[in-house]
Amino acid sequence: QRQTNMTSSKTIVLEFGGGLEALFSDAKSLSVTPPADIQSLGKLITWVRDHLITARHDMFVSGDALRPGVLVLVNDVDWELEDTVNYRFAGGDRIAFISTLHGG
Amino acid sequence: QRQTNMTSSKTIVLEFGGGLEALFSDAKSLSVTPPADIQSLGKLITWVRDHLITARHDMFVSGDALRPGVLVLVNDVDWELEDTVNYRFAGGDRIAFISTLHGG
Amino acid sequence: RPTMSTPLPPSSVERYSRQLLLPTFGVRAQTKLQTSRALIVGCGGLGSPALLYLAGAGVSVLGLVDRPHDVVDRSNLHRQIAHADARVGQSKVASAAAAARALNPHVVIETHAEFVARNAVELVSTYHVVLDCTDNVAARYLVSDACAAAKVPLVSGAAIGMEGQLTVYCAGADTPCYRCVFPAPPPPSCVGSCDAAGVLGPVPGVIGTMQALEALKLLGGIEKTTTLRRKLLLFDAADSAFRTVKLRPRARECPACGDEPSIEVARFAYEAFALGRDGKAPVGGVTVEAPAANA
Amino acid sequence: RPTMSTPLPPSSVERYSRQLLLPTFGVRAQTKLQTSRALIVGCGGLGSPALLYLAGAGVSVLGLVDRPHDVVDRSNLHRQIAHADARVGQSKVASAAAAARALNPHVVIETHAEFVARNAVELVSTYHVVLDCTDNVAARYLVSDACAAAKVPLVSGAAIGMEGQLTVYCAGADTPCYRCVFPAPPPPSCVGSCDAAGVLGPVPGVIGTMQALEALKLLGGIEKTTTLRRKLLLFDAADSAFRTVKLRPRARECPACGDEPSIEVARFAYEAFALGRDGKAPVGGVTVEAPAANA
Ligand SMILES: [Zn+2]
Ligand SMILES: [Zn+2]
Repeated sequence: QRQTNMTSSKTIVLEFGGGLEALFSDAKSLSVTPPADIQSLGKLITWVRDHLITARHDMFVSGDALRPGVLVLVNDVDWELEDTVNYRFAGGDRIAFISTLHGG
Repeated sequence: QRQTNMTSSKTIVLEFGGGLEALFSDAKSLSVTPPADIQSLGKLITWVRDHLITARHDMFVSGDALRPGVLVLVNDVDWELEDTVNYRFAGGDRIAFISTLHGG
Repeated sequence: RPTMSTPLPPSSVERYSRQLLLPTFGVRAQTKLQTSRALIVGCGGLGSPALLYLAGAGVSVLGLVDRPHDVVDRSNLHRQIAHADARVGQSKVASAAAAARALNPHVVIETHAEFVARNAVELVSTYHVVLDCTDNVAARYLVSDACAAAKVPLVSGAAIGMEGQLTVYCAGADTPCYRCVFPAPPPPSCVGSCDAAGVLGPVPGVIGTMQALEALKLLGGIEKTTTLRRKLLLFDAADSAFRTVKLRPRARECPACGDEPSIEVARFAYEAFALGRDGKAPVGGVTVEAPAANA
Repeated sequence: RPTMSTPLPPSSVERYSRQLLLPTFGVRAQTKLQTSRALIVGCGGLGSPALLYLAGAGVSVLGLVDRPHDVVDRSNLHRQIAHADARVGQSKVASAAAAARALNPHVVIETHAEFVARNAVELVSTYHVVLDCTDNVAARYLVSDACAAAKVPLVSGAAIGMEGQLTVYCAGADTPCYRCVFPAPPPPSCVGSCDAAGVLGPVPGVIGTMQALEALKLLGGIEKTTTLRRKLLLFDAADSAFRTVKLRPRARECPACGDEPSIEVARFAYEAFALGRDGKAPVGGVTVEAPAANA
């Protein structure tokens, strides 16, 4: 199911939590196929900002970077263990964006 | 990862819960490779009874059948949806035996 | 904040404001809660958090029942957080009622003396949801059969040792009852109890709190949520791990909830059945009553 | 049943018998609990079930702290089940202490007037585990920094709306602190609170109860269990779904828990930091104090 061709576009699943789903019409998960030149998580973030979000961009990014307080998970693993913005995703990957909660 | 050859032996994961893990040295999960003639869940149950359990067989079976109060799950799905004892397992399958709890 | 057109009285607006503010819940669900009746069978480890959160949320009527004459024991208190050291020896249902009233005096508490085969169907029929917080096999079949007969959704929780289980039965045409999933009771030698095997307090705590959550979703009819119908939640407290598995649909031939049910709850011998005998043919024609239990 | 050689007094044997019977817990863990000190920061939606289950289980000393002069509000009661309608307007810490004592009079309750940058490290240093049950960004960095400095394990819970999160920080050389995972605070415009966004009671209920479970595992040192070190539990109450994800290890360069920590907790300006300013260089040299919070 994982595609190995590194230059074709890949279908991945985006997941949202901690309130970020509000930016995506309350979708907790979205299947998307970014264009073939979007291969890394860094580029994926700007692509999501530019193509999937219509309002409250500040909830997702600060400029080109993810805003502080959002945890990124690659198949349920913290992206710090996966080279963060440099991670090259594969078809079938689940990339989650979870905002940290502070209430109690 | 799923093996398609129907006559070779297959490696599957057995999972135990609700107290049944006590029959398996407190292992909540065991990777096993039953012999090639064990292909169905019905035969798997008698094989587990005869080869993996050393005491308290009554906690697992009543004769050749599973004892009442044990739920069988094939990859997290109730075996009633998978033809119960007739289900032919594939390599990589997770077969769970969960005893129902009554306490509160 | 809800508008002035809400039918909620001002005192409710203050008390329930954090639910009213919640888009998923809001005035619509709160208004439904204000006319909702919930029955908790068993006021022990599961029932304690369940009754506190349901009372706090503002159900209209909270029914409480446990074994007749059961009292608060000191060994209950590590997990049965609705009770109190000063109420050891008092009636368990009365102690639970006191706890619910102390949190929210606006909830009407109905206490029942017993939950037995004779009165079970009649009792559950007057409620919109039932929570099975019992602790024994006979009671679990009785509660489920009664809910199947009365077609009342049942939120069923269980906990022992370091494990918990939770599902919703009898909630819709394709949702099974307890008997659909477990047609025959386990051999008595295979049944554990918290009194014999022990339990860590937060284990029924998590499951009982989740039972309140499921009940609130059912009663509030809140959109954009799903309940654990046809799903069983498995909780492994030793590893703080949860897992949800898919359950079979309702069995059309089920003797309790099927298309032609054959069980007459008031005449079924639940304790005999739990011991492996035929519940439909009690010895000597005498029906053995199944006590509701506390855990 | 424990043997007579146990150091537990007879009253404990009765009260804690269901934990003593539990093979996973038993006399060994109970004995450790009897000398254990746990601190709960925030006596609100998370702190309520956490303090009840820790008191019930029999920790030796339970420390409680919240915002100075914070009182029980009627809008707290739907989720803050340790409080009571009759205690609306009373000190929240005093009300929480009363609830813990009512369940288990043998637990020593220590209440603290405030949890601020000035006293945080000293305060947490005397405890074996700390539970973060606060409700705001500044308090979360303060609690974590104090636990990092004092090397005390931190069970961190959070809940809002229909979602909860839970992990264990500062528990061993490879376990991160809050700042390792979230080096910079979110923009204030992105931060929700239960008071503004609402919350359903059982959501902090489940997370707070799980915090007690994690604390009991840490304090009891019980074998054959794992805690949520380097794991984050995500709870979606709308679908009653749980998920556990893997977190990064401790960052050696972390200013709070790294090999050469640079943050001096008592002089760090937590409220300014939470607003996006430099916490190490408070305006005018005046340290702004971060209040502990209740949720
Ligand atoms: Zn049925
Ligand atoms: Zn750190």
